[in-house]
Amino acid sequence: MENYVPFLMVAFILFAIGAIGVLVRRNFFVVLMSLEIMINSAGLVFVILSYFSGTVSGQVFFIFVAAVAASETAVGLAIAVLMYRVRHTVDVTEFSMMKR
Amino acid sequence: MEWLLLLCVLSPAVGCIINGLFGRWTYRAAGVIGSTFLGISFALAVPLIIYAIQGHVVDYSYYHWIVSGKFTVPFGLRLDSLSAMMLGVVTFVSFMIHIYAIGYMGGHKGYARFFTYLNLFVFAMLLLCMGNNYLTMFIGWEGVGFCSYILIGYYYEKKTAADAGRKAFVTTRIGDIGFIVGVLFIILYFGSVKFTDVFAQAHMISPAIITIITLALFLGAIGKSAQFPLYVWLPDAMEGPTPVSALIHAATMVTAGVYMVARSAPLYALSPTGSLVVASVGAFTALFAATMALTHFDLKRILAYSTISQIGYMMIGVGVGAYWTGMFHLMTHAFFKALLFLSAGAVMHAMHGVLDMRLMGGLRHKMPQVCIVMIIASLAIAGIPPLSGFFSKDVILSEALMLGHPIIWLVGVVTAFMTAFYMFRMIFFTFFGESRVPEGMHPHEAPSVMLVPLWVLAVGSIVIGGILGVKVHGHISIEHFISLTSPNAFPIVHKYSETLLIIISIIAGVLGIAVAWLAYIPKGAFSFRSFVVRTFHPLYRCFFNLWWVDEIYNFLFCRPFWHVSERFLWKAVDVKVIDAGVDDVGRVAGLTGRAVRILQTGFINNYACWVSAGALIICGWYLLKIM
Amino acid sequence: MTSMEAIIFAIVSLIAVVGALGLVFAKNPYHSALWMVFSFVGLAGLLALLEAYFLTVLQLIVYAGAIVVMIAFVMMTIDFRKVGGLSKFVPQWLWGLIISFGILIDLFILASKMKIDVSQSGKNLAIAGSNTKALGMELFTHYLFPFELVAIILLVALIGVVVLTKREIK
Amino acid sequence: MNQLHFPILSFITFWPLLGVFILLFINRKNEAAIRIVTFVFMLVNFLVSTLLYFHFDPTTWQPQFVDKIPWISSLGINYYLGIDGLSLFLVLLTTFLSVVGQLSTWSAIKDKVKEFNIIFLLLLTGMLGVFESLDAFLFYVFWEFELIPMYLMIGIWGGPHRVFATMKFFLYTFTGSVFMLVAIMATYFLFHHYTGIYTFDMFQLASHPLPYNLQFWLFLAFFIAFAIKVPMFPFHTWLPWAHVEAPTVGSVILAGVLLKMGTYGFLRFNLPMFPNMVHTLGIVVIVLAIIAIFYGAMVAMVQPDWKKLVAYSSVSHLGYAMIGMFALNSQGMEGSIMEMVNHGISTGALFLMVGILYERRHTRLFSEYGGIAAIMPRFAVLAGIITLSSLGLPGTNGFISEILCLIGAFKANIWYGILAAGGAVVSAIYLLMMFQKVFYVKTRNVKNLGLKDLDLRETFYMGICVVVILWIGIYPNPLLSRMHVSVEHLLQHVNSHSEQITIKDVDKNLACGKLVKINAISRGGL
Repeated sequence: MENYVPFLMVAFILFAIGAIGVLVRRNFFVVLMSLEIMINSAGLVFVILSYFSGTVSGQVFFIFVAAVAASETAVGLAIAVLMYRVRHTVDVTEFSMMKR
Repeated sequence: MEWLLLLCVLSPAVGCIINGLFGRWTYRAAGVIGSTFLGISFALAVPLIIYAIQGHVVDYSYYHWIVSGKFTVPFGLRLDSLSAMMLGVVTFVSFMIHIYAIGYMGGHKGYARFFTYLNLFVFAMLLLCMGNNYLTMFIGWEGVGFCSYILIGYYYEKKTAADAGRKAFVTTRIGDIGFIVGVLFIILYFGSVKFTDVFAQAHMISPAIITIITLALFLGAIGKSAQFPLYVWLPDAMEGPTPVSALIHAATMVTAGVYMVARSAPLYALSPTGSLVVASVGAFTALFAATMALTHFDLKRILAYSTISQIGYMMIGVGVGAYWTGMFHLMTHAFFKALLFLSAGAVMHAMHGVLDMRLMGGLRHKMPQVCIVMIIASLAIAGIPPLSGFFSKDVILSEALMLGHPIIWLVGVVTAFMTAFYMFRMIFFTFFGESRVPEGMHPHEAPSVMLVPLWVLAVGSIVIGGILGVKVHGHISIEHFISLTSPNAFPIVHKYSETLLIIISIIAGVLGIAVAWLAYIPKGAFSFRSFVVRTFHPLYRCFFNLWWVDEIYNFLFCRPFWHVSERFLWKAVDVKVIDAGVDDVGRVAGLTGRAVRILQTGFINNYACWVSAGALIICGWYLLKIM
Repeated sequence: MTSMEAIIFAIVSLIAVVGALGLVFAKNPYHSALWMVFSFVGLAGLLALLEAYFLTVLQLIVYAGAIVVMIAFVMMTIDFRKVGGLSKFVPQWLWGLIISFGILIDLFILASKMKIDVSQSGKNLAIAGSNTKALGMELFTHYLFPFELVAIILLVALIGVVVLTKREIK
Repeated sequence: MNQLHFPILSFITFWPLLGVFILLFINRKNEAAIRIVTFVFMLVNFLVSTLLYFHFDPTTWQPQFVDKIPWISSLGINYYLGIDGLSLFLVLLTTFLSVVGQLSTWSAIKDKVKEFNIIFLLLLTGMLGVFESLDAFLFYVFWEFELIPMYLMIGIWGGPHRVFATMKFFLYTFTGSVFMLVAIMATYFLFHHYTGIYTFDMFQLASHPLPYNLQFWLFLAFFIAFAIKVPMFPFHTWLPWAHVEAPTVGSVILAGVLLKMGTYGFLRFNLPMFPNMVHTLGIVVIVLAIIAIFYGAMVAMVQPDWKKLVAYSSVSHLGYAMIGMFALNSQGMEGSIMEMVNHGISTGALFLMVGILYERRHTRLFSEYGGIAAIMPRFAVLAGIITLSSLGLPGTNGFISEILCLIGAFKANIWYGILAAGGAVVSAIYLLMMFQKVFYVKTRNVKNLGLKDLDLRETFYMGICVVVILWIGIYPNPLLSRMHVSVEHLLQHVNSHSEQITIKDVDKNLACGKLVKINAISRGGL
C-alpha cells in the first residue's frame, strides 16, 4: 500500500464528526463519547503515519493516546457525576458556573 | 617634616573625635581638651613656619585618595610660604578663640558639641590651607562650609539660626559649583589636580581656558568669601555664637577665597581678564558692603558687613596681582576683626544677648578693658598708623594704583573713609554718650579667660603690621615671604609718590573718624544727623534697607524655584501628567478587559467553539501560507 | 492497494464513519454508546489493515469493551427522567457545525498537501513476525520514560476521580 | 576561573534557601528565634561574601569565582555564575544591606514574623542571583524571581495603600521585564543567525555586536526594562508609591539593591551588546539623566512626606550614575558603579532613619516632627552624617562617586559636567531642609518629647552604615582598584565600536523590509 490519503481522509472525517458532537450536543455523556472519537482519530493518524513511514513509534504513541484518553474519560465521568449531584442535570448549557 | 605637618593638621581632628565620642563624659573638660589640641597644633606650627621662612618647601602625598584610570588624586599636604602664613594665622587665631570660648560658652547646653564642631572646623580649615592639590583643598573647602553650617545653626532650636545655617551652606554651595567646574576644567586640561603639576603646565594652555578656569574658581571664592552677589549669607550667619563669628566668619573661613586666589596665582597671573574681574568684584563689594554697614544698628551685623567689605579689599589686592598685599591684609584682618568680634561678643555676653546698639551707650564705664581693645581694633581697621590695618590697607591701595587701576584705588579710598566712619559710629554709639541700657540689665566686665585672648589679639593688631609691613633695607618682609610662592603677577605701570598715597589714606581714615565724632558726640549731633538723612533720603533708604537684596533674591530666585517645584513639577507634571499617564495605561487595560468580558458567556460550548475556531484559524493561516 | 484491501478498507471505514455519525445524532445516549462500539469496531478494522495487530486487540478490548461499558455504567447511575425534555442540540449548533466543517476542510487540504516518504511503507513493523514484540521493544527501551509518565498520569487521574466523587456536596 | 576552588557564589546564593528550610521547622510563636536564625544566616552569608572581596583578582576582567554547569545544553543555556569588577561590590552591597535591614526589622515587623523572614531570605537569593548570573537566561529567571518576594513584602507588610502601590510596582517593572525577555530572545536568535552559535552567555553575546538597525530596537527594549527599574526620569512614578507604602526594610532593599539592578543591567546588556547604539543614543540617556537630577531634586524638595522625599532623591542620585555610565570614560564609569554602591548605603541608611522615627511616632510627615536633635542626640549625629553622605560632602562616600561622575561627564562634554554639577546645589537644599525640619527648631509637638534615643541594636546598625560611609569616603581605593580592569575592558569594547548612525538610517533600513528578515530568522531558529 502506497496511498495513505484515503486513510487520512477517514481519520479526518472521524475527527470532524467528533468535533460536531462536542460542539453541538447538549448531553454531557454524548460530548464525552464524541471526544473519544476525536482522540481515537488522532491516534489513528499516528498509526497511519507509522505504517507508511515504516516505524513502530507511531503505534507506541497510540498507546499513550489511549492511556490519556482513558484518564480523560474517567475524570470526565467523575465530573459528570459531580455536576449531576450539584445541578441534577447533565445538560452542558446548564454548566455555566464560570460566569460570575 | 611631612609627618610633623600631618600631625599638626590632624591634631584638631583628634580633639574633635575625643569630644565627639566622649562628649557626654568630658562635659566640663571639653573646652580644655579642645583648646589643648589646638595648642598642640599651634605649637607644632611654629617650627613648620620657621622651616618655611628659611625658604624650604614641604610637598608630600601621604596616600592615593582617588585613583581612577590615569587620573589620580593624592591626599597630600604642602607647606610653603603661603600656606605657612595661613597655618600660623589659623592655628594662632583659633587657639585664642578656643580659649575665649571656654569662658564665653561656659554653662551652655551642648558645650562639648560646640568644641567638637570648632575642632572639626579647624581641621577642615587646615586641610583647605595645607592641601597640595585642588581636591584635598576641596575637602577642606566643603568641610569648613559644613562646619559653618552646623555652627551657625548651633542654637538649632531657633528657627532663624537653622535657616541662616542652611542659607549659608546653600549659597556657598552655589559658589562651590563654580569651584568644582574650575577643578573639572583643570582635570580636563592638565590631567592632574596637584598644584605643582598644574602650575608647571599653566603656560602651555590657551589663555581663554585659563580665563575660564580662573573665573570658575573665583565663583567659588565669591561664595565662600561672601563677595557680591553671593554675600547675603554672611550677615545672617551672625545667628551663630560669637566665637564662631569671630573664627569662621571673620578670621579664617571667609578669607579662604582670597587664599585660594593667591594659591592659584600662577593661573591668575596668566589671565589679566580673570584678575581684573577679581579686583573689580572686590572693589565693588568693598564699597557696597560698606554702604550697608553705615546705617545698621546691629553690632554683629555691622561687623559682618565690615568683613565683607574688608574681604573686598583683599580681593582687590589679589586681583591686581599683588598677592602679598591681599594675604597681608588677610593676616592683619584676622587679628583685628577677630578682636572686634570677640569684643562685640563680650559686650553681648554682658548685655545678655542684646545686640541692638540703640540699647547700649556709655558702656565704657562698665567695661573699660573691652572698650579699649575695641577702640584699638577699630583704629586698626580704620587704617590709622601705626596699627596693623594701616600697613596692609595702604599697600593694597598703592599697589592697585601703581598697577594701573585708578578707579579701584578711588573706590578703595572712599571705602576706607566709610570704614572709619561706621566703625567709630559703632564705638561712639556703644561705649560713649548716655547709657540707654534697659532697666534690670547690669553690664559687667568680661571674665579674664575672655580678656586674655582679647589682649593678645589687641597686641597682635597693633604690632603685626609694623613688624611685617615696614620697609627695611628696601624690601618688605611679608612681600618677600609671600612672593616666594606667589610673586607679583603684573609689572608696575605708574610710579606715584608713596608718601602722598599714605597721606591720602590717613586723611580718609581720620576724616571718617571725625565725621563719626561730629555725628554722634557733640550736642547738636542729632539735628546734624537728621539733616543728612533728610538731604540724602533716597540713598539713606537704600542703605538702611540693605538695597533690598534679600528681597530681590527672594522674589527672583527662591520663591519661583519653590513654586515651580511644588506647583508645576510636583503637582502638575509628576502627579497629573506622568503618574496619571501610567495609571491611564493601566485603566486602558482594565477597560479592554471589561469589553472582552462579554465573550465570557460561561457556557462550555461557547468556549469549545472559541477553541476550535482558534485552532481552525491558526491552521488555516498556515495552510494558506504553504499553498 | 490491492482490490481486496480496498474492499476491506471501504467496509471498515464505512462502519467507523457511520458509527460515529450515529453516535453524534442518536437522540438516546444509550444508543449513542452502542453506536460508539460500532464505530470502534470499524476503527479496529482500520488498525488491523495497517498491520497494527496489537493495537487492534487493544482497541477492541479497551475501547469497545472497557470504556464503553464504563460510560454506559455511569449513565445508568443517573436518573434520566429528570433530564427528560432535553432537546438534542445546543442553541448555537449552527456555529459548531460550521466550525467543524471548516476544520474538516483544513484537514483535507493538509492531507492533500502532505508529503511523506513512503519508501519504507509497511516495513519494520514487526520483529520476527511479531508486531507485539516490536512494539514492546520500542516501548520499553526508547520510550521508557514517557511510558512511566503515562503511568503517573493514570495514577493522577485515578486519585482525581476518587477525590472528585467522594466529595461531600452541601 | 574560580580561585577558591569552592562554588562560593552558588553557596551565597542558595545559603538563604537553607535558612528558609530551617525556618520552616521553627514554631511561628517563637519570634525571637526566627529573627536570630535569619540574622545568623544573613550574617554568615555576608561574612562568606567578604571572601569575594579578599580573594578578588583585580588584574583581570574575566569573570571570577565561576560556577558553570550546562543546564539546557541544546539551547545553550548554562547555570553560569561569576562576578567581575562590575558586580563584585553590588553583591557585597546586597549581603551587607540584608544584614542591616534584617536587624532593623526586629522591632519594625511585629506580625507574620516567620513569613516575613522567609520572604526576606528568598528575596536575598533572588537579588544575589541577578548580580551573579552571567547567563542571560538565568539572569532573567532571577530578575523575575526577585520581584515576587518584594511584591509580597510591600503587599503584606506595607502601609494603607499597599495594594495599589504593590500592583503598580509589580506591573510597571514587569512590563519592563517583558520587553527585556523579548529582547533577550531576539538577541539570542539574531546572534545565532550571524554567528551560528546558540548561547545565552553574556560575554559571548557581547563579543559580536549585531548590525546597527537591530541594535537600535534591542537597545530600546533593554533601555525600557532597565530605565523603569533604575528608575529614569519619565518612568519613575512607581518609586514614590512603592517606597511610601513599603515597610522600612522593603524601602531599604528597594532603594539599596533593586534599583541597582537597573543600572547594573545597563552595564551588562546595553553597553557591551549594543555599543554603537550607546554612542548614538547615549545623548538621549544623558539628557534624561540630567533632567532626572534636577527634577528629582526639585520635586523632592517640596515633599511633605519624608519617605517620598528620599524616594525622589533616589531619582536624582541615580541620574548621576547614569550620566557617569554614559560618559564612556573610566572615571565616569567607575564613578557610576561607586554611585550605585554609595547610593545603596546612604539612601538605605536614610530609609532606616525614617523607619526608626516611624516606629516611634507612626508618621512620616515633616509637619509632625521638629526638634528631634535635642530629644535624640545620638540619632541626630548619625543621621547628620548619613545626610551629609547623601549630599556628597567630601570625606564621605557620596563625594567620591559624585566627583568621579562629574569628571566623567565633563570629559564627555563640558556642558554635561556643568549641568550635573549644578544639581549639587538643589540636593543641598532639600537634604538640609529635611534635616532641619526633623531635627532642628524647637519641637511643637508634645508627642515628640518622650521619644527614646537609639538603643544598642539601632545604634549598631546605623553606626555600621556610618563607618562604611566614612571608610569609602576617606579611602575608596580598595573599591576603585578592584573595578578598574573590568571597567577599562568594557570601555575598550564599547569604544571600539563607535561608528555612529542616525535614526534616519534605522528608519530606512526598516523600510527596506529588514523586519521581514528578522521574522524569517526567528522562524528558522525555532
